[in-house]
Amino acid sequence: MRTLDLELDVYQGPFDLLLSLVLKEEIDLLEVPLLDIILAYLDQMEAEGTHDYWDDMTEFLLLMSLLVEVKSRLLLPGASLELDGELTPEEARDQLLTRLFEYSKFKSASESLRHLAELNCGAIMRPPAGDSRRRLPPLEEIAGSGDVMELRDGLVRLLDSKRQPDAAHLAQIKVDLRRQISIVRGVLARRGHFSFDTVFGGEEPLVQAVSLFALLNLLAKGEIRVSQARAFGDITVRVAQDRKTA
Amino acid sequence: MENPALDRFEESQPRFATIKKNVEALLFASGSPLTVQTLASALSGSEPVAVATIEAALAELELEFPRGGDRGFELVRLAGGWALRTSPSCQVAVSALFELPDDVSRLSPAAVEVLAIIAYLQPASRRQIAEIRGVNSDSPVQKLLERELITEVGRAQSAGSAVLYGTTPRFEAMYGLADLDDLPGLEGFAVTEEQKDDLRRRLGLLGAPE
Amino acid sequence: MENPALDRFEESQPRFATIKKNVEALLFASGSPLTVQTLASALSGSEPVAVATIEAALAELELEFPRGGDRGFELVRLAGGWALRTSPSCQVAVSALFELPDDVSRLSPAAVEVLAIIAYLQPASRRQIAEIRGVNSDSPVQKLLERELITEVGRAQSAGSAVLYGTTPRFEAMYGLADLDDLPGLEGFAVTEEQKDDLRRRLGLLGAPE
Repeated sequence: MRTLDLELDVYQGPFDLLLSLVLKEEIDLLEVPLLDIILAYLDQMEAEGTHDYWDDMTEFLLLMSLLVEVKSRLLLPGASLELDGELTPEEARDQLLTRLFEYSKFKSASESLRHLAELNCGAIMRPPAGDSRRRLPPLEEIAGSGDVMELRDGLVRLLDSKRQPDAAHLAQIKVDLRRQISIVRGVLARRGHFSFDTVFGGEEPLVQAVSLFALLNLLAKGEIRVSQARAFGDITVRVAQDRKTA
Repeated sequence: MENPALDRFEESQPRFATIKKNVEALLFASGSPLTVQTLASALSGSEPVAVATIEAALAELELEFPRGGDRGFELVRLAGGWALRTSPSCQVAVSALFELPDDVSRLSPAAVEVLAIIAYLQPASRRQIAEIRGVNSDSPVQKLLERELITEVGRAQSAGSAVLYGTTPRFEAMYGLADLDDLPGLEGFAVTEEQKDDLRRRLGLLGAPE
Repeated sequence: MENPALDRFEESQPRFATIKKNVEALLFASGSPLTVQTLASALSGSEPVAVATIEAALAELELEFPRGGDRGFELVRLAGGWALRTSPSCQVAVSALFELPDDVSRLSPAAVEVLAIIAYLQPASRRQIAEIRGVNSDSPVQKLLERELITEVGRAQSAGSAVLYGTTPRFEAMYGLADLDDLPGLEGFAVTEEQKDDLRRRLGLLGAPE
């Protein structure tokens, strides 16, 4: 059934994957079965079974949701597709492209670095003659050369950064897909079925997106069935029939 | 003493030959690249040796041991200094007896990507790197730190004061760069307008040509 | 094919040049004498290289880098093998090079940070330093040890008995301090033992008092 045979572990990240798909493989986005990519990625992660891998997934999920968005605009021209987030679809698309162009530049630069290194890696220098080791500058030469305020400022800066919670990581929201999967399983174990909006409707958009991927994962495993009465409507999630009887 | 200038010239010739010989010996004896200043101060005994003289000696030696020449070793500008090193064309024989310390093949493609980003943007934070690559890059950054190809060069002024990274002289040596200006220009790697349009079209962002 | 011997000779010329180049590279790279056998086996890939060929290459190299010649280094038979070494006439310059003070350049920002932590909080372990800085700090610690600005002052009592570091008299001289109490106060913190513990607590290195 799967038409796309992707060796995902060779890709260095989502942009690498996207570049290869769209540029090198010459695939038109309309023809890329996104679900296959996502499922292949999920299978891959399952096989790896590592913790870090889930962390790295956040960006992949974001990228894929952007792609889904872009693609659905193509498939449903004229459909109103306001995203919950602060970005308009056009802005999201432009941002994606800008990042893709930027990434591609460094990707080529790294290939050229690799080539440079190959030209140079075969050469070695002699070990330093004898057992001579450079000596330290005499004490007189360095006496008073350091600025003690530099030391003080260094520590004060560290104290400051300890006091204010580091905000740097907040911009990169991390959502644990496994956690969402276990939430879905937990709710199903208790109730047998649930409404996506009821359980996840109040969450952040990103958490909602990851919950959606959790559904896809469980769907792929045959654990659940989902139904959606109308496009963009609520999703009903049920335990798969054969599981229930088993 | 009829022509003191000529006298001094003739006297200076053996002196230049001696300096050149000594520069050669120093480059041979040192295990790492030497700057012109270091060479000059090592050779300045009772009488100072001018940097220009060292440079003239290096220019002659560069002709005798050219990069990619017929000798088993070559003189190269590396990491802000000068070094004698084995010719890369002798790699097979050299690796039979000695360990090549900077086996680039051991760097993952991810690590080289991160290294390229840091080399061109330095100083750069982990956050910046992750943004460009679209994926968390802590593990390749750690690898590069361990191999001393990058180092901390400061902290961002902004809140959180993220650590900023830059490349090391070891990086320059590994990639055979005289200095950072030796890196091929980043503009050269930019996606062309044509490729951009192609990309846009493939992503369905441009209508099909009417 | 009138003279097959000549043919073979001409064909063998580039091969001999390559072998000689590689012998030169190996002698250059080695810090100790190499025997003819070692050279021959290092150069024998798919095709074995005869000891006689190696000896012929060495004989030519001996003419190019003769003992007591005009070059900065010379080829000598030493301890049953062959070695390139600096010319004894360059001894003064070579020993001057290694007498030159090692790197008087400024400390890196990372090293300054580590030094500040050790100076104010000593004794401190690598682990504690890494925790405060939020990043592995082995490389700056190593640099500071090499510069003799910090030194091991003991071992932690706790499990793992980590090495603890403190500053040296050289550190005090470099920063013009009469003693450690001379360190400037930190926003209201002086450096008494009590205040130091308070600092450690703020930095998360000590549990809160019960």
